[in-house]
Amino acid sequence: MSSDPYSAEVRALFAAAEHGGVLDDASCAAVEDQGVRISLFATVEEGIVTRLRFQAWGCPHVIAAAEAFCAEFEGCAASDLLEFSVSGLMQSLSVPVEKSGRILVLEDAVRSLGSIVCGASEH
Amino acid sequence: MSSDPYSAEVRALFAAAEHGGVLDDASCAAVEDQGVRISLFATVEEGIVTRLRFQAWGCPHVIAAAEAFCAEFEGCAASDLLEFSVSGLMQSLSVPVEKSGRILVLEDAVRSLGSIVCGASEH
Amino acid sequence: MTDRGQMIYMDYAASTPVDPWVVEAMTALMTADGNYSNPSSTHAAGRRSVEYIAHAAGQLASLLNTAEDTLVWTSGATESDNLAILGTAHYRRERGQHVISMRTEHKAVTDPLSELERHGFEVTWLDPDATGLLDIETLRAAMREDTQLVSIMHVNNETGIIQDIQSIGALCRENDTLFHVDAAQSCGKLPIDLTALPVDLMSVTAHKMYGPKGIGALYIADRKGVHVEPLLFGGGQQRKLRPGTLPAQQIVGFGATAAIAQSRSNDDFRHLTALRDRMWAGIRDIPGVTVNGDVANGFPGILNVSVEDIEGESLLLALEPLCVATGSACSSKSQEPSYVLRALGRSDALAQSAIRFSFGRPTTAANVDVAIELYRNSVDRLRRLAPGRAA
Amino acid sequence: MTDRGQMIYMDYAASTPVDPWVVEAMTALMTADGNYSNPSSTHAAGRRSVEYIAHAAGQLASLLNTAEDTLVWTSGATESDNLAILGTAHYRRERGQHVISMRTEHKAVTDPLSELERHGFEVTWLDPDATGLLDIETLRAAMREDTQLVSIMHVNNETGIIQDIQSIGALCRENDTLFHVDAAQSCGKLPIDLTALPVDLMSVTAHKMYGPKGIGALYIADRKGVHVEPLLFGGGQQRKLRPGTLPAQQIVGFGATAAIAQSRSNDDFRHLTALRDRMWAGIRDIPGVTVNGDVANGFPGILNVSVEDIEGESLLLALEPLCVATGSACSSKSQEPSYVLRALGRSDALAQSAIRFSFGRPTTAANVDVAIELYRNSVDRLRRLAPGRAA
Ligand SMILES: Cc1ncc(COP(=O)(O)O)c(C=O)c1O
Ligand SMILES: Cc1ncc(COP(=O)(O)O)c(C=O)c1O
Repeated sequence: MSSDPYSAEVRALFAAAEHGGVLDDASCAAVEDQGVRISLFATVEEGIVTRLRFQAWGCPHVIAAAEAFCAEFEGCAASDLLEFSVSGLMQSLSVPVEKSGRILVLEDAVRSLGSIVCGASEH
Repeated sequence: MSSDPYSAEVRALFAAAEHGGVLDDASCAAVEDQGVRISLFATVEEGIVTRLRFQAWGCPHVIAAAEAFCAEFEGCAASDLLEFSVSGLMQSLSVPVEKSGRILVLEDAVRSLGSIVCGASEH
Repeated sequence: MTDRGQMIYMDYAASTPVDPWVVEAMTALMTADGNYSNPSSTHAAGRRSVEYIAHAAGQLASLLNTAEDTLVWTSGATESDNLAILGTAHYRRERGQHVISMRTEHKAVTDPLSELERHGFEVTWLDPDATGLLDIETLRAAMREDTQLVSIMHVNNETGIIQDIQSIGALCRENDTLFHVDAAQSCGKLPIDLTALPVDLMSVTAHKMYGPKGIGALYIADRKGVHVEPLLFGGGQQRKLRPGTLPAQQIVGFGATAAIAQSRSNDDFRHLTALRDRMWAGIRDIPGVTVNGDVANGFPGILNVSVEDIEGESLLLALEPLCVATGSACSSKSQEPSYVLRALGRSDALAQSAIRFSFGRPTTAANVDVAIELYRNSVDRLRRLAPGRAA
Repeated sequence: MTDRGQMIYMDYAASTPVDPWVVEAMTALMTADGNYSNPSSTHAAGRRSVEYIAHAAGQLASLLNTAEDTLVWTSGATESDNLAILGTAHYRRERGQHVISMRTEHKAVTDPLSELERHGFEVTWLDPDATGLLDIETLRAAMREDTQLVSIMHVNNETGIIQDIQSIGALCRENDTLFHVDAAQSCGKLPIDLTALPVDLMSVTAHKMYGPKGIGALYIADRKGVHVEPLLFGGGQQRKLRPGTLPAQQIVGFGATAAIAQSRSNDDFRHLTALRDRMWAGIRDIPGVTVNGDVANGFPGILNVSVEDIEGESLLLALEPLCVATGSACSSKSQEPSYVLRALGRSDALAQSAIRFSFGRPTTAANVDVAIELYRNSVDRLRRLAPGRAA
């Protein structure tokens, strides 16, 4: 039984946050809710998300989740963003229940990003 | 401040109790009160108390006081016994107030012994 | 007399030395390179304290065969008894305001019960038989619809008598009455299986079992209707049942104490039995000597004997450098004869001559032999010093 | 991060390591050749324990310039606060059922006061000024005929603000109102002269001043009308005010702690002032940084800073391996912003970014320099990671 509120994975993602930052000339979705602010930036080529970046204001779980999302979804199909659900991350990062509301803000941001990039590619 | 309920003097008197015992062919006074029993034995020659012995059932202060009395009054005038007061012993042995009633039993015994030996010598 | 070098300590029922391993575990939690952090802190150092405390809870829980979260840390058995009794009584006030206990309980139980009486509760004080044992039929007869709590100790601190808490608890369950057990004297010494026992609340303390003073615990069964209201209010520690910064070094000390007890209690029991039997064999032939309790069935760490026509305080002094108790340590400052022994039917005179020898891990057969000799000589000497009854 | 070797502990307001001399004094009272006897026992070993305890009482009494018999040993400041507040309130119920305190008090004071409210008492909760200080005129205006007790802490555990207990006490005396002071954070650190101060009840605890956890004391002035009713009932120890076997090793530890504090507190104060000033000089130019409290007049062991537009929990994690607190240790498990900082008028956002750096004897200037760098870098990094407000 560990009393550490952060798993080793959360600690690593938070500490590195390699995808933190902005992308110029990219699609961007921003959501603010539950005291959390998340902006996501994506470049898409031929239906594939080539680069992802995030900015986030929130607790370590929010930042770690945003980082985990970016790391995982670079290289995936843009349409996958529309289906994104945080439930996998909630588990793999052992997010405590009382924080689930905040993590759902990431889901909103990703889906909103998905609509933007998919909508854009439809044109 | 010492929390020892017994002074060094009480301890020494209680441990030795050299005058504990009985005297045959002697005057004897016995008193029982306050849950304490004291018997005193005296031999008197020409108005002088030559030997004193005690028996006592009681707390260490009672036994120490009886011993101190015997040690002090061997060699004194028999008439001194009639004036005996425990107040000196109460002080020198640091008897706690709640025990003063018990020590007064010794005073009764000594005075009673005094009347006996003085009455006897008057004959 | 006052030279400690010569002292022979035979008052383990009052308190015990702390096992050196326990001292080591405690020291490690105090010094600058240790884990002195406040367990309420969220940072890494605080979390480490939490883990140490959880480990200790596991050790005590294992000794008592219960789950860790049934244990609340307190400052000792006195506080545990108060929390159990006052805390339950108020919580279950609606259930009834009748409580049953015994006249032979420790002050840490009788005093909070008297406090309840002052607040309108009714307490039935049961008398034991001549050995100190509670007859289960006496308890059954006292049980009422409105009896909300029964508080009976496991091992009596003066006589060592062991109550049948299994049967008492079973009777309480029949009546939907909570059952509190003061196990200050038995924890770590007799087998206690809280998963099997019908006990709802149990008080334990470390300093009677080779642990530090000032740390205890209250077991609160995880069972519907079992709950206590807190006596202290504050930072919310321990699910608000008992707030205050958790004294990590004390708790870790108690945990280590429990772990050692678990592995040693069988050996301890054999050791104590041999000592108690040796002591009793060495003095039982003294005219007028009687046991307070029951040598055959009592806890062997305690041998309480009275002797006719001997003044207790003088006997105690004559026994020096033996450190033993008259009555219980807690009431021994008063000159009154023990209320526990009076409840066993002893006369004032016999009760006030009582000496409690209590043995421990460090006690040797040689210590016992010295005690036997001192006791025999002291009784002999004081008898010779005493005037005949008809003097 | 979880490697303790790297930790930099800056949470001395939550708890402190125990001074090695204190550990030594405690160890001597625990082991088999020590004085482990129950101080309630009348034999030589018990009397020796009593003497050790009396010596320790003398040490703490000397630190506070009071008489030994004004001190009651407890399990810590939480219990002392409860005993002071619940114990007096009930004793003085006839005098009036109005109590005055502040919103910035520790939970160990606010929670027993809330308990009083549940039992029909009325509590006036005063607000401080923006630095945390109580304006004496605010208190005067709240005073009533039926105000029986005022409870105001000495040094605030979150901000380090020092209340003017001399003036507050004087006002209480005018009104025949008792004055309780929670001095958990100031005892052994600021001069406290109980012979001169108009204080009736004072709570202290050892573990904030390099002593063991789980031992505290309550000062009860030897003055007409000052009395507490006990919360625990039992063996009659401590004039029945707080029964239970006296935890000799804990008490002796507290005594030694007090003696060391008395000789060191001036040096400590200078040391802490230098560290606090160095820390503040190193971070004060960060845009949006503000002090919670008052650097000029606060206790220098504590520096509490908020910073605009930073999420507190992420800041705390980014600061590792620095061990610091957000809000108070006691409430830091909840995610709510500190009620103390809210009472100072801080917004939720500012309050939740607050970090309490607290320094101690072992803290070095080099530790502070690392803390400065970590704080600057962390704020910088989290700001770069955050989206603009209008994003
Ligand atoms: C049976 C019993 N209950 C309670 C206590 C009180 O325990 P503590 O000293 O831990 O408060 C004791 C010992 O003093 C005891 O023997
Ligand atoms: C001001 C104040 N009062 C009371 C307490 C509680 O003290 P203890 O942990 O000794 O119960 C603390 C610390 O936790 C404190 O800082």
